[in-house]
Amino acid sequence: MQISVIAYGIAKDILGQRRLTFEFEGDSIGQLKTALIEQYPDFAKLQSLSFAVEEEYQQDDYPLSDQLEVVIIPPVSGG
Amino acid sequence: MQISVIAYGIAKDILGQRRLTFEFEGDSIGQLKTALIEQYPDFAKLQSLSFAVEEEYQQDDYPLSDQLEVVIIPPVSGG
Amino acid sequence: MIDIQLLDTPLSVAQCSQLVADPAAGGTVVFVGTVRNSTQARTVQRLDFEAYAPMAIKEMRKIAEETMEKYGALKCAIHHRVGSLDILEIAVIIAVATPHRKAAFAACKFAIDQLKETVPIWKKEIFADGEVWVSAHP
Amino acid sequence: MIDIQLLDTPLSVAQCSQLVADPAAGGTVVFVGTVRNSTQARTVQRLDFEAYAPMAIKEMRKIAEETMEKYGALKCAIHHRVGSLDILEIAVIIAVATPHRKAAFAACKFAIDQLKETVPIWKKEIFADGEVWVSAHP
Repeated sequence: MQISVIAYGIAKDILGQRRLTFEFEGDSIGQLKTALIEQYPDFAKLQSLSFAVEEEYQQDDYPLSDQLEVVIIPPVSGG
Repeated sequence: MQISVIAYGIAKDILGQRRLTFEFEGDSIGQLKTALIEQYPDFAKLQSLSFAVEEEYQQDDYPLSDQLEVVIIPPVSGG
Repeated sequence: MIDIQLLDTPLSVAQCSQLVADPAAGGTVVFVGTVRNSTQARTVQRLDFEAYAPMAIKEMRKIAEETMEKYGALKCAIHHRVGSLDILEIAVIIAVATPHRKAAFAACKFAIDQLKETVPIWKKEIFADGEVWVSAHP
Repeated sequence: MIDIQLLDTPLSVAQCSQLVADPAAGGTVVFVGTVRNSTQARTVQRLDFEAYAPMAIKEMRKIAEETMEKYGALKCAIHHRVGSLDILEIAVIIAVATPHRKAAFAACKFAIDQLKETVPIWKKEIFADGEVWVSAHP
Protein backbone atom coordinates (compact mmCIF):
# COMPACT_ATOMS: atom_id res chain seq x y z
CA MET A 1 0.00 0.00 0.00
CA GLN A 2 0.95 3.62 -0.33
CA ILE A 3 0.97 5.93 2.65
CA SER A 4 2.12 9.44 3.37
CA VAL A 5 5.00 9.59 5.85
CA ILE A 6 5.98 12.66 7.86
CA ALA A 7 9.29 12.70 9.71
CA TYR A 8 10.69 14.79 12.59
CA GLY A 9 14.06 15.08 14.28
CA ILE A 10 16.61 12.52 13.20
CA ALA A 11 13.93 10.66 11.22
CA LYS A 12 13.78 13.59 8.84
CA ASP A 13 17.56 13.44 8.40
CA ILE A 14 17.37 9.70 7.70
CA LEU A 15 14.63 10.10 5.08
CA GLY A 16 16.31 13.19 3.69
CA GLN A 17 13.00 15.01 3.66
CA ARG A 18 10.06 15.97 5.86
CA ARG A 19 7.32 14.30 3.77
CA LEU A 20 7.46 11.24 1.59
CA THR A 21 5.04 8.92 -0.17
CA PHE A 22 6.08 5.42 0.85
CA GLU A 23 5.04 2.17 -0.77
CA PHE A 24 5.32 -1.12 1.07
CA GLU A 25 3.82 -4.62 1.42
CA GLY A 26 1.52 -4.82 4.43
CA ASP A 27 -1.28 -3.08 6.25
CA SER A 28 -0.06 -2.33 9.80
CA ILE A 29 2.29 0.01 11.63
CA GLY A 30 4.50 -3.00 12.41
CA GLN A 31 4.87 -3.87 8.73
CA LEU A 32 5.50 -0.24 7.84
CA LYS A 33 8.28 -0.18 10.44
CA THR A 34 9.91 -3.30 8.99
CA ALA A 35 9.74 -1.90 5.47
CA LEU A 36 11.15 1.47 6.53
CA ILE A 37 14.07 -0.18 8.34
CA GLU A 38 14.76 -2.34 5.30
CA GLN A 39 14.93 0.66 3.00
CA TYR A 40 16.58 3.02 5.50
CA PRO A 41 18.82 0.86 7.76
CA ASP A 42 19.73 3.88 9.93
CA PHE A 43 16.30 3.56 11.57
CA ALA A 44 17.52 0.30 13.17
CA LYS A 45 20.23 2.22 15.03
CA LEU A 46 17.80 4.44 16.93
CA GLN A 47 17.06 4.06 20.63
CA SER A 48 13.39 3.64 19.77
CA LEU A 49 11.03 4.15 16.84
CA SER A 50 7.38 5.05 17.35
CA PHE A 51 4.56 6.06 15.06
CA ALA A 52 1.57 8.35 15.33
CA VAL A 53 -1.66 8.51 13.37
CA GLU A 54 -4.11 11.34 13.94
CA GLU A 55 -1.87 12.88 16.60
CA GLU A 56 -1.84 9.76 18.81
CA TYR A 57 0.81 7.11 19.38
CA GLN A 58 -0.19 3.82 17.71
CA GLN A 59 1.07 0.30 18.33
CA ASP A 60 2.47 -2.25 15.84
CA ASP A 61 -0.92 -3.85 15.25
CA TYR A 62 -2.59 -0.57 14.26
CA PRO A 63 -4.21 -1.10 10.83
CA LEU A 64 -3.20 1.19 7.99
CA SER A 65 -5.20 2.09 4.92
CA ASP A 66 -4.12 3.61 1.63
CA GLN A 67 -3.28 7.33 1.64
CA LEU A 68 -3.19 7.50 5.45
CA GLU A 69 -0.77 9.97 7.02
CA VAL A 70 1.70 8.38 9.42
CA VAL A 71 4.16 10.38 11.53
CA ILE A 72 7.51 8.82 12.42
CA ILE A 73 8.47 9.60 16.02
CA PRO A 74 12.15 8.99 16.77
CA PRO A 75 13.29 9.15 20.44
CA VAL A 76 11.86 12.37 21.89
CA SER A 77 14.11 14.82 23.75
CA GLY A 78 12.00 17.80 24.78
CA GLY A 79 12.42 19.69 28.04
CA MET B 1 20.58 37.69 87.63
CA GLN B 2 19.11 40.34 85.42
CA ILE B 3 18.92 39.87 81.67
CA SER B 4 17.34 41.67 78.78
CA VAL B 5 14.60 39.64 77.07
CA ILE B 6 13.32 40.25 73.52
CA ALA B 7 10.15 38.52 72.38
CA TYR B 8 8.65 37.79 68.96
CA GLY B 9 5.37 36.33 67.74
CA ILE B 10 3.15 34.92 70.43
CA ALA B 11 5.95 35.37 72.99
CA LYS B 12 5.54 39.13 72.63
CA ASP B 13 1.80 38.77 73.29
CA ILE B 14 2.48 36.66 76.38
CA LEU B 15 4.97 39.16 77.81
CA GLY B 16 2.78 42.07 76.75
CA GLN B 17 5.80 43.83 75.29
CA ARG B 18 8.71 43.39 72.90
CA ARG B 19 11.52 44.06 75.42
CA LEU B 20 11.69 43.43 79.11
CA THR B 21 14.30 43.34 81.84
CA PHE B 22 13.84 40.04 83.60
CA GLU B 23 15.24 39.03 86.96
CA PHE B 24 15.53 35.39 87.97
CA GLU B 25 17.53 32.91 90.06
CA GLY B 26 20.01 30.99 87.95
CA ASP B 27 22.65 31.35 85.25
CA SER B 28 21.54 29.24 82.28
CA ILE B 29 18.98 29.25 79.46
CA GLY B 30 17.28 26.28 81.15
CA GLN B 31 16.83 28.19 84.40
CA LEU B 32 15.63 31.28 82.54
CA LYS B 33 13.03 29.11 80.78
CA THR B 34 11.79 27.68 84.09
CA ALA B 35 11.54 31.15 85.63
CA LEU B 36 9.73 32.57 82.59
CA ILE B 37 7.18 29.74 82.61
CA GLU B 38 6.64 30.24 86.34
CA GLN B 39 5.92 33.94 85.92
CA TYR B 40 4.07 33.61 82.56
CA PRO B 41 2.31 30.20 82.59
CA ASP B 42 1.11 30.68 78.99
CA PHE B 43 4.64 29.80 77.84
CA ALA B 44 4.00 26.24 79.05
CA LYS B 45 1.14 25.91 76.53
CA LEU B 46 3.35 26.47 73.50
CA GLN B 47 4.35 23.74 71.07
CA SER B 48 8.00 24.56 71.77
CA LEU B 49 10.08 27.30 73.36
CA SER B 50 13.58 28.10 72.17
CA PHE B 51 16.08 30.81 72.94
CA ALA B 52 18.72 32.65 70.97
CA VAL B 53 21.77 34.60 72.07
CA GLU B 54 23.83 36.54 69.54
CA GLU B 55 21.56 35.43 66.69
CA GLU B 56 22.11 31.72 67.32
CA TYR B 57 19.90 29.07 68.92
CA GLN B 58 21.24 28.08 72.34
CA GLN B 59 20.56 24.99 74.42
CA ASP B 60 19.38 24.73 78.05
CA ASP B 61 22.94 24.50 79.38
CA TYR B 62 24.04 27.73 77.71
CA PRO B 63 25.53 29.97 80.45
CA LEU B 64 24.04 33.43 80.93
CA SER B 65 25.71 36.49 82.39
CA ASP B 66 24.24 39.70 83.73
CA GLN B 67 22.85 42.16 81.16
CA LEU B 68 22.98 39.62 78.35
CA GLU B 69 20.33 39.92 75.64
CA VAL B 70 18.24 36.76 75.18
CA VAL B 71 15.65 36.36 72.41
CA ILE B 72 12.61 34.16 73.07
CA ILE B 73 11.77 32.06 70.00
CA PRO B 74 8.26 30.60 70.11
CA PRO B 75 7.33 27.99 67.43
CA VAL B 76 8.39 29.44 64.08
CA SER B 77 5.92 29.55 61.18
CA GLY B 78 7.64 31.20 58.23
CA GLY B 79 7.14 30.17 54.65
CA MET C 1 -7.13 25.28 35.07
CA ILE C 2 -4.66 24.04 32.51
CA ASP C 3 -2.57 26.26 30.25
CA ILE C 4 -0.52 24.65 27.48
CA GLN C 5 1.69 26.66 25.14
CA LEU C 6 4.17 25.76 22.42
CA LEU C 7 5.95 28.99 21.54
CA ASP C 8 8.71 30.23 19.28
CA THR C 9 9.23 33.28 21.49
CA PRO C 10 10.92 33.53 24.93
CA LEU C 11 9.08 31.87 27.82
CA SER C 12 8.25 33.80 30.99
CA VAL C 13 8.62 32.32 34.48
CA ALA C 14 6.63 35.24 35.89
CA GLN C 15 3.75 34.53 33.52
CA CYS C 16 3.64 30.80 34.32
CA SER C 17 3.76 31.47 38.04
CA GLN C 18 0.92 34.03 37.67
CA LEU C 19 -1.13 31.61 35.56
CA VAL C 20 -1.27 29.04 38.35
CA ALA C 21 -1.81 31.53 41.20
CA ASP C 22 -4.80 30.32 43.21
CA PRO C 23 -6.29 31.56 46.50
CA ALA C 24 -6.59 27.93 47.67
CA ALA C 25 -2.94 27.12 46.87
CA GLY C 26 -0.53 26.43 49.69
CA GLY C 27 2.41 25.79 47.44
CA THR C 28 3.46 26.35 43.85
CA VAL C 29 6.44 24.62 42.30
CA VAL C 30 7.91 25.82 39.05
CA PHE C 31 10.41 23.82 37.02
CA VAL C 32 12.54 25.85 34.62
CA GLY C 33 14.64 24.00 32.05
CA THR C 34 17.39 26.12 30.56
CA VAL C 35 19.97 25.44 27.86
CA ARG C 36 23.19 24.15 29.37
CA ASN C 37 26.61 25.14 28.02
CA SER C 38 28.01 21.64 27.86
CA THR C 39 27.08 17.98 27.50
CA GLN C 40 29.48 15.16 28.26
CA ALA C 41 32.30 17.70 28.43
CA ARG C 42 31.60 19.06 24.92
CA THR C 43 30.82 22.75 24.57
CA VAL C 44 27.30 23.39 23.28
CA GLN C 45 26.82 26.49 21.13
CA ARG C 46 23.03 26.38 20.99
CA LEU C 47 20.07 23.98 20.87
CA ASP C 48 17.56 23.69 18.05
CA PHE C 49 14.11 22.46 19.11
CA GLU C 50 11.57 21.06 16.69
CA ALA C 51 8.09 19.79 17.53
CA TYR C 52 5.29 17.86 15.91
CA ALA C 53 3.17 20.74 17.14
CA PRO C 54 -0.45 19.52 17.25
CA MET C 55 0.50 16.24 18.90
CA ALA C 56 3.02 17.90 21.26
CA ILE C 57 0.26 20.20 22.53
CA LYS C 58 -2.11 17.23 22.90
CA GLU C 59 0.48 15.20 24.82
CA MET C 60 1.34 18.14 27.09
CA ARG C 61 -2.36 18.57 27.84
CA LYS C 62 -2.63 14.85 28.73
CA ILE C 63 0.29 15.25 31.15
CA ALA C 64 -1.30 18.31 32.74
CA GLU C 65 -4.60 16.47 33.12
CA GLU C 66 -2.92 13.45 34.68
CA THR C 67 -0.92 15.72 36.99
CA MET C 68 -4.09 17.53 38.12
CA GLU C 69 -5.88 14.28 38.83
CA LYS C 70 -3.03 12.30 40.35
CA TYR C 71 -1.82 15.04 42.70
CA GLY C 72 -5.00 17.00 43.30
CA ALA C 73 -3.41 20.05 41.69
CA LEU C 74 -5.43 23.25 41.41
CA LYS C 75 -3.72 24.64 38.33
CA CYS C 76 -1.03 23.53 35.91
CA ALA C 77 0.82 25.42 33.18
CA ILE C 78 3.23 23.81 30.70
CA HIS C 79 5.02 26.09 28.26
CA HIS C 80 7.57 24.72 25.79
CA ARG C 81 9.77 26.64 23.41
CA VAL C 82 10.66 25.68 19.83
CA GLY C 83 13.30 27.06 17.48
CA SER C 84 16.91 27.97 18.06
CA LEU C 85 17.91 28.62 21.68
CA ASP C 86 21.10 30.09 23.08
CA ILE C 87 22.79 29.01 26.33
CA LEU C 88 20.72 30.12 29.35
CA GLU C 89 17.50 30.50 27.35
CA ILE C 90 14.44 28.73 28.77
CA ALA C 91 13.30 25.60 26.91
CA VAL C 92 10.45 24.59 29.20
CA ILE C 93 8.51 25.85 32.21
CA ILE C 94 6.12 23.71 34.25
CA ALA C 95 4.20 25.38 37.07
CA VAL C 96 1.88 23.46 39.40
CA ALA C 97 -0.15 24.82 42.32
CA THR C 98 -1.54 22.46 44.96
CA PRO C 99 -3.31 23.01 48.30
CA HIS C 100 -0.29 21.59 50.18
CA ARG C 101 3.32 22.11 49.23
CA LYS C 102 4.53 18.50 49.32
CA ALA C 103 2.20 17.53 46.48
CA ALA C 104 3.41 20.47 44.38
CA PHE C 105 6.95 19.10 44.27
CA ALA C 106 5.81 15.56 43.39
CA ALA C 107 3.34 16.86 40.78
CA CYS C 108 5.84 19.12 39.02
CA LYS C 109 8.49 16.39 39.00
CA PHE C 110 5.98 13.92 37.57
CA ALA C 111 5.04 16.38 34.81
CA ILE C 112 8.60 17.09 33.64
CA ASP C 113 9.55 13.38 33.81
CA GLN C 114 6.51 12.53 31.65
CA LEU C 115 7.16 15.37 29.23
CA LYS C 116 10.63 14.03 28.54
CA GLU C 117 9.18 10.57 27.83
CA THR C 118 6.16 11.24 25.65
CA VAL C 119 5.96 14.71 24.11
CA PRO C 120 7.03 14.74 20.43
CA ILE C 121 9.67 17.44 20.67
CA TRP C 122 13.27 16.96 19.59
CA LYS C 123 16.40 18.89 20.38
CA LYS C 124 19.61 19.01 18.41
CA GLU C 125 22.82 20.07 20.11
CA ILE C 126 24.96 22.32 17.97
CA PHE C 127 28.69 22.04 18.62
CA ALA C 128 31.56 23.92 16.95
CA ASP C 129 32.30 20.81 14.91
CA GLY C 130 28.96 19.10 14.44
CA GLU C 131 25.38 18.47 15.48
CA VAL C 132 23.69 15.68 17.45
CA TRP C 133 20.01 14.84 17.89
CA VAL C 134 19.77 14.29 21.66
CA SER C 135 18.91 10.76 22.87
CA ALA C 136 18.45 9.45 19.32
CA HIS C 137 20.95 6.62 19.67
CA PRO C 138 21.52 4.15 22.53
CA MET D 1 26.06 31.98 44.54
CA ILE D 2 23.65 32.57 47.39
CA ASP D 3 21.12 35.39 47.55
CA ILE D 4 19.16 35.92 50.78
CA GLN D 5 16.56 38.64 51.17
CA LEU D 6 14.09 39.55 53.90
CA LEU D 7 11.82 42.17 52.35
CA ASP D 8 8.78 44.23 53.28
CA THR D 9 7.95 44.76 49.59
CA PRO D 10 6.44 42.27 47.07
CA LEU D 11 8.68 39.35 46.06
CA SER D 12 9.43 38.59 42.41
CA VAL D 13 9.47 35.07 40.97
CA ALA D 14 11.09 36.42 37.80
CA GLN D 15 13.89 38.00 39.83
CA CYS D 16 14.59 34.85 41.86
CA SER D 17 14.60 32.70 38.76
CA GLN D 18 17.01 35.17 37.06
CA LEU D 19 19.26 35.23 40.12
CA VAL D 20 19.93 31.50 39.93
CA ALA D 21 20.28 31.32 36.13
CA ASP D 22 23.53 29.50 35.37
CA PRO D 23 25.03 28.28 32.08
CA ALA D 24 25.90 24.95 33.75
CA ALA D 25 22.36 24.43 35.10
CA GLY D 26 20.25 21.61 33.72
CA GLY D 27 17.29 22.32 35.94
CA THR D 28 15.98 25.07 38.17
CA VAL D 29 13.19 24.51 40.66
CA VAL D 30 11.37 27.43 42.23
CA PHE D 31 9.06 27.10 45.22
CA VAL D 32 6.52 29.89 45.63
CA GLY D 33 4.58 30.08 48.88
CA THR D 34 1.46 32.22 48.64
CA VAL D 35 -1.15 33.25 51.20
CA ARG D 36 -4.05 30.83 51.19
CA ASN D 37 -7.65 31.97 51.69
CA SER D 38 -8.55 29.43 54.35
CA THR D 39 -7.14 27.27 57.10
CA GLN D 40 -9.04 24.40 58.67
CA ALA D 41 -12.18 25.67 56.93
CA ARG D 42 -11.90 29.18 58.43
CA THR D 43 -11.68 32.12 56.05
CA VAL D 44 -8.38 33.96 56.33
CA GLN D 45 -8.47 37.72 55.66
CA ARG D 46 -4.72 38.28 55.62
CA LEU D 47 -1.45 37.12 57.19
CA ASP D 48 0.91 39.25 59.26
CA PHE D 49 4.54 38.12 59.16
CA GLU D 50 7.10 39.19 61.71
CA ALA D 51 10.78 38.21 61.79
CA TYR D 52 13.72 38.41 64.11
CA ALA D 53 15.48 39.86 61.11
CA PRO D 54 19.23 39.45 61.67
CA MET D 55 18.86 35.86 62.84
CA ALA D 56 16.28 35.02 60.14
CA ILE D 57 18.75 36.13 57.48
CA LYS D 58 21.55 34.16 59.16
CA GLU D 59 19.40 31.00 59.34
CA MET D 60 18.25 31.35 55.71
CA ARG D 61 21.89 31.66 54.68
CA LYS D 62 22.75 28.49 56.62
CA ILE D 63 19.95 26.65 54.80
CA ALA D 64 21.16 27.90 51.43
CA GLU D 65 24.73 26.83 52.25
CA GLU D 66 23.59 23.38 53.36
CA THR D 67 21.42 23.07 50.23
CA MET D 68 24.34 23.99 47.98
CA GLU D 69 26.65 21.49 49.64
CA LYS D 70 24.20 18.62 50.11
CA TYR D 71 22.75 18.73 46.59
CA GLY D 72 25.65 20.16 44.61
CA ALA D 73 23.54 23.18 43.71
CA LEU D 74 25.06 25.90 41.55
CA LYS D 75 22.98 28.78 42.88
CA CYS D 76 20.33 29.30 45.52
CA ALA D 77 18.06 32.27 46.27
CA ILE D 78 15.78 32.53 49.30
CA HIS D 79 13.54 35.57 49.56
CA HIS D 80 11.07 35.97 52.42
CA ARG D 81 8.49 38.67 52.90
CA VAL D 82 7.53 40.37 56.19
CA GLY D 83 4.61 42.62 57.05
CA SER D 84 0.94 42.34 56.22
CA LEU D 85 0.07 40.09 53.24
CA ASP D 86 -3.21 39.69 51.41
CA ILE D 87 -4.54 36.44 49.92
CA LEU D 88 -2.47 35.38 46.87
CA GLU D 89 0.53 37.49 47.85
CA ILE D 90 3.88 35.71 47.90
CA ALA D 91 5.36 34.99 51.35
CA VAL D 92 8.43 33.09 50.25
CA ILE D 93 10.37 32.14 47.12
CA ILE D 94 13.14 29.57 47.02
CA ALA D 95 14.97 29.04 43.73
CA VAL D 96 17.67 26.40 43.26
CA ALA D 97 19.66 25.59 40.13
CA THR D 98 21.53 22.29 39.80
CA PRO D 99 23.42 20.60 36.95
CA HIS D 100 20.74 17.84 36.77
CA ARG D 101 17.05 18.36 37.29
CA LYS D 102 16.37 15.60 39.82
CA ALA D 103 18.64 17.24 42.38
CA ALA D 104 16.89 20.60 41.90
CA PHE D 105 13.58 19.19 43.15
CA ALA D 106 15.19 17.51 46.18
CA ALA D 107 17.27 20.59 46.97
CA CYS D 108 14.36 23.04 46.79
CA LYS D 109 12.14 20.77 48.88
CA PHE D 110 14.89 20.40 51.48
CA ALA D 111 15.31 24.18 51.67
CA ILE D 112 11.62 24.99 52.22
CA ASP D 113 11.23 22.15 54.75
CA GLN D 114 14.22 23.49 56.69
CA LEU D 115 13.01 27.08 56.48
CA LYS D 116 9.73 26.13 58.11
CA GLU D 117 11.64 24.42 60.95
CA THR D 118 14.39 26.82 61.86
CA VAL D 119 14.01 30.37 60.53
CA PRO D 120 12.72 32.80 63.20
CA ILE D 121 9.75 34.15 61.28
CA TRP D 122 6.20 34.05 62.60
CA LYS D 123 2.87 34.42 60.88
CA LYS D 124 -0.43 35.42 62.39
CA GLU D 125 -3.66 34.49 60.63
CA ILE D 126 -6.22 37.28 60.72
CA PHE D 127 -9.85 36.09 60.64
CA ALA D 128 -13.03 38.16 60.70
CA ASP D 129 -13.43 37.29 64.37
CA GLY D 130 -9.92 36.90 65.71
CA GLU D 131 -6.24 36.24 65.18
CA VAL D 132 -4.05 33.15 65.62
CA TRP D 133 -0.27 32.78 65.67
CA VAL D 134 0.26 29.80 63.37
CA SER D 135 1.69 26.59 64.93
CA ALA D 136 2.11 28.23 68.32
CA HIS D 137 0.07 25.65 70.20
CA PRO D 138 0.03 21.84 69.94
